[in-house]
Amino acid sequence: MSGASDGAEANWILRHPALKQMKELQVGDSEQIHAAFLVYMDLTEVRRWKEVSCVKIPDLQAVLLEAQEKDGGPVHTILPLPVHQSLSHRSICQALDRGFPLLLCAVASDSTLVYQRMTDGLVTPDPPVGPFEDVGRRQHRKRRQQQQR
Amino acid sequence: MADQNKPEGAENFFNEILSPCELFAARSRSHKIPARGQKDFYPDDSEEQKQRLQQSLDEHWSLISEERVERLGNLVKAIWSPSERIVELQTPAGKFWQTMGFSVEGKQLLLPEEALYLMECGNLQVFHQDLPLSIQDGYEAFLSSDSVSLQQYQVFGHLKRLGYVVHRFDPSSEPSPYARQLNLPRSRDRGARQLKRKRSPSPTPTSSKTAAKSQAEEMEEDDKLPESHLVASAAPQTSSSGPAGEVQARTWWPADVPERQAGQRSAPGSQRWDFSSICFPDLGSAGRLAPPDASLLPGGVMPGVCDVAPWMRRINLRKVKMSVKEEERERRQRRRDVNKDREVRRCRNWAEYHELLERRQAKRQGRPAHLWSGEVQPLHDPTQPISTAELLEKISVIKSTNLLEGAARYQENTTLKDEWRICFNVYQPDSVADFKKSNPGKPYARMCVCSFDGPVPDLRVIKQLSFQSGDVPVVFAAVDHGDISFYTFKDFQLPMDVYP
Amino acid sequence: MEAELRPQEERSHAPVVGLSLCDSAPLLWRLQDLKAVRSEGLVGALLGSLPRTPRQNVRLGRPLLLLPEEERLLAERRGAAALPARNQEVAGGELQEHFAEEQQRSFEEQSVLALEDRKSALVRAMASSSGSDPGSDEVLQRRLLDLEQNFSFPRSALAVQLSTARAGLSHCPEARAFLEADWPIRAQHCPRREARFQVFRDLRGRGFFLTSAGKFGGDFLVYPGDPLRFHAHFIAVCLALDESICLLDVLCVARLGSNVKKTVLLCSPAPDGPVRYTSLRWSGMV
Amino acid sequence: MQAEFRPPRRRTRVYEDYKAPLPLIRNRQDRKHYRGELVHQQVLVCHPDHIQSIHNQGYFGKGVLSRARPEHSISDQWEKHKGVLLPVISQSRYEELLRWAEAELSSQRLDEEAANQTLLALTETVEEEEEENGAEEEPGGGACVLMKRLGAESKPEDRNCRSDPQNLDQDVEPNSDSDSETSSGVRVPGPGYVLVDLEAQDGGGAREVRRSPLALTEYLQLSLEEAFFLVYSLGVLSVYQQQEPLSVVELWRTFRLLRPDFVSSYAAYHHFRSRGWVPKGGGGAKYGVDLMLYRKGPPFYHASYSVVVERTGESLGGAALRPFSWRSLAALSRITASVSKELMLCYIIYPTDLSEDDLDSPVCLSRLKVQEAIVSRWVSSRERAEQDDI
Repeated sequence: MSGASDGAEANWILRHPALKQMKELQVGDSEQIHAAFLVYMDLTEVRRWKEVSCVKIPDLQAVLLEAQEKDGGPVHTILPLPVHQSLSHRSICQALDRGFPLLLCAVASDSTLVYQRMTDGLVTPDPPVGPFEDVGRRQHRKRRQQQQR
Repeated sequence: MADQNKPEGAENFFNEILSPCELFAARSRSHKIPARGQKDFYPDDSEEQKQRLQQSLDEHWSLISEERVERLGNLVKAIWSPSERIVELQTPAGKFWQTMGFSVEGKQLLLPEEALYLMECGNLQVFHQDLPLSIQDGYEAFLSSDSVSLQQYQVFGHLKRLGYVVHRFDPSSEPSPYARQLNLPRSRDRGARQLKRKRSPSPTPTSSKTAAKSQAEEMEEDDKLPESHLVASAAPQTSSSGPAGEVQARTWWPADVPERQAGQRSAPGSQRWDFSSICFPDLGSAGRLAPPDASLLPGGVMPGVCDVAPWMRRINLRKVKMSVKEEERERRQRRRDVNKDREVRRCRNWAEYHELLERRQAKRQGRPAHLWSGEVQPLHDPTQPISTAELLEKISVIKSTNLLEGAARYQENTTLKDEWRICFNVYQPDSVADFKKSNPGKPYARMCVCSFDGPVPDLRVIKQLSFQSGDVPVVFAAVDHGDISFYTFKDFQLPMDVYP
Repeated sequence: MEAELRPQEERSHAPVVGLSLCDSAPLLWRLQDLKAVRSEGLVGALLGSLPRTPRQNVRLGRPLLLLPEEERLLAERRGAAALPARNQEVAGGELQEHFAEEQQRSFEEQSVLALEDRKSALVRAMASSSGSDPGSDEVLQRRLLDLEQNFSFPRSALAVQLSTARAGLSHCPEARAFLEADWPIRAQHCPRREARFQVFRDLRGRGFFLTSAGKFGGDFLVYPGDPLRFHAHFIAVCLALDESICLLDVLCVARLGSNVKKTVLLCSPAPDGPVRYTSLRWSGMV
Repeated sequence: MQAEFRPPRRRTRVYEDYKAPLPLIRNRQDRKHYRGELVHQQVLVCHPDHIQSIHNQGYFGKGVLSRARPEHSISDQWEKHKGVLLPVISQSRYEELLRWAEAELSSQRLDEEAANQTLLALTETVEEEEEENGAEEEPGGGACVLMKRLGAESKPEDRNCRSDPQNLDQDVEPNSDSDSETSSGVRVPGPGYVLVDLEAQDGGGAREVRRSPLALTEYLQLSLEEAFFLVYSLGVLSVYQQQEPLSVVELWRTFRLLRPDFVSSYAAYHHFRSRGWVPKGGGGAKYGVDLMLYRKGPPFYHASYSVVVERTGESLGGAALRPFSWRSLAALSRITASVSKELMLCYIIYPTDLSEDDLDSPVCLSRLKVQEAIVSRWVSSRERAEQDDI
């Protein structure tokens, strides 16, 4: 195998312009930047979102992304965070204060991404589709499950 | 602000008392609960929604406002004794007696939570100073944090309403873990103990005083068991050894034994045998063993010198026969003189020698040096073919433990906070028909009642409570205001799963 | 959708709500108090067996347990008073005598009612069985007389009330005076409690109904109207703005929210401003 | 009280063969050793063969450009061109790649002319022979075939949840030495060949073979626990930091610095692996837990357990990694049950006499103990209605 010659310099992640831009923002530690980059790649390469770019905001030590799901669509802010980090409601609010809908993206250690939509204020959930199941039927279903056990 | 309230307040206070006419009418009221209708998703301020809300509210209030009205003949009369925190029946008990209550000296008694539940069910009328107690009186008088708390009663009531038999848990009435380990039958004098247990004013030992007491009881029992066991096993020997068997049976135990045992009792932690500290005599090295100290032996026994030589003769001392291959290898190893190796001779110390060996090993096998030359090397050498099962065995370096391991030690060394107490034994509803209070059998589960705002049990709590509970699951009932959620934390060992 | 917050000056017009402490939990017993509290949009939790069908858990009855936030809001808005615990020792035999008299009077009245009941039953029975028999009226009169002379109402048939609330104050005359005192707000020092209260008050002020949401991993379930008629829309999670939260916990409750079709709300009271709300919803991006 | 073992649920449809439980060498001649890079505190495996071996034997890691299996491709559309399968990309996409390459070159502070020249060289249509050479040289050729087959076999849920059509193949151009440097000594983005769909003026769909200006090959990212397991327990992986391979202890120390709770999380991971199960950390994030446990591997079985790792001292005290409240436990238990998994607490117990020095080497693992416990809801009643299910 090619071994040592196959070094880090050949790694396209390190040579990717987007990563360089992120580093130039000088916010976040290298882990957060890597997380942001993975999210960037997911949005551009896998999900084919448009106008993906990285931004920073004062007071928040993290690289944020900005993107549109479709050409000319509404702009989203994306906050990528390594999953074992903790966060505060204040940092979410700071990202939200940019005025765009926010996606929090948890980045697991193996690069798994979990997106979570966040909106300022109270957003009423969509009403359930179809009529509600009434209590009687639900009980019936439960009983049936119990019998099967 | 209060002035306007006065007349109104006075009136309102009386209006929850039913008139004789209302009482009479209540005899024929329905026992059905109206079904709840479909809920809406959005409020839209429509007349229709308002109407439906009003209807639901009316229904709700009519249900909530209903007072309990019972025929005097169907009510069991009882008296509350605040000093003993107990309720004594005055008229014959009803069907509930099969699963609740206990008798002492001919008196039929109910625990406060049982009495309160029966009051709520309309089975019992409790009097204090010749006046009937309202349900509110019952809650306020019977429930308190140092006996049965409101949350414990919520759990009790919840389970009772579902038909479970619920009894207070008392550690002293459970077989000790030692007895459980020996698989001994449950104590013979159960009935008597039952009474003792039930009479204690606050069997849910939330006060430290009772906790200490029950622990002492447990200890006492632990001490007794091994002792009675030893006597039992010694008995046949002595009786066969001569006509003076009875006398000899006593002399098996030197006079200082009771003292020794008393000392043992005072020292916590020595109540159980510590097998790891028992020394065995060395029988192998010497051909002859000196006679034991006569003072340690029972009277009438003549110790002699023990000659182990005949036994030694029976031990197989023949040389192990090796295969040709094995012999060859042995010879080769002896022949090869490491000291003649030039590289080895260049080594100035052991560290360098080891390094050299590492280097050679790595070179031979093409293994990367950075992994194989350090102080810590991989658990497995990938150049060595190995089956999956063997590999898993090899890398299983972290020991698995179980909840009972060492739990006895924690039990002795640390006492749990009051919030971690098993409160109730619970028996399944379908067992009610042949349920016997005197011999309830193994509970279906045991309840530990927790406040939702309080802590979640940590490993120590889980270990201690499961040790205490034995093979009966401990259920944590977390009370979140009106809601009760039940959780179990069960011991588990993930099975080994091997694929080729 | 719901009555607005009452202005402070109106507070004195609303009747005081009587709280009874049981094992330090605030319980409401009197129907009027339950209704008054509900009219304020406070739901509480019913704990007791329902008199009508006590052996089930689907619908429960009095007492009503208040959340600490409900208790505090109530005290702020309209005044609540603690009812004293029942006096353990009652002096004299007056009350006992009174009780015995009342029961005797009830017995007499009920026997009259019972007799009336039997009589009308008899009349009904006669009327239906022998429609136009000319002699029947006479027979009826005789039977009625017979019934009246021989009727005895057994003591065991007496219907008695097992009062839910401490009734009539007859056992505790001083309770009424106590009701007039202000119920002191119990100490709520812990910052978490404070955040919960600020959020509770704000959401209630917006017309929402709230109940405890422990089993959904949050602080409050938030309903757009009375929970009797509406499903909860939100699971409110209260936390201080700078409180550090584990990202996994956020993911967990958010995932649960999407499973039960409710929006998870992160709620943080700002030190000198409105409560900050953030809605968490499923992204649909898997 | 022992929790009952619930048999794992097999997936109804399985689209691949089971290769091996772990990336072990089957015979003495096969002296393969895998390589990972520590980049931004993450471990990446870059070589396509390594990626396939490590992922397909034990399901380690996740493709950085894929949802699970490393199968991302530069294009959804592939076409056979002179006997070689090549990805088809649009001209605009090609230009985007070109812009990146330009940015890359300019950041190397070349003078403009040199940069332009390099760029020009890149954009030229590839000569036929060169193209063929390229295809022959392609070291990942074997992998290419393999990848194609795997792509077709991948799970149906993956197919459903993504909007774009199923990948047919994978861009398998690795950066070999000779290609990554031009004669001028300037490092240019990796080669690879693409079929550019030219947006010709006349509307004709002409296609041209070009060098790919920036080869975005799929990398496999390993979690720290996975990487350490491959290094320490199996001895099959080396992790390089800036071209220097790390020893076992160096790696251990590095990971402990990166993640303060690494000892506990690794101990749990190692324990489950040593029992023959497949733990996946990334999947856990979806349910708010540390690990999901699979029998055999995600393609064959649904996850059986959601695992929360907790650390405790032998005297059973100490600060919790994740302080539970009844509230958070209720949410976890509810969500776990609703996806038909069981909630497992995995306590890592540290002996009292374990010092900070001891923790500085993975040898300390043998002194830890592990306690598993299953948390479940006890259902008090059949009739107990969930009053607010929806």
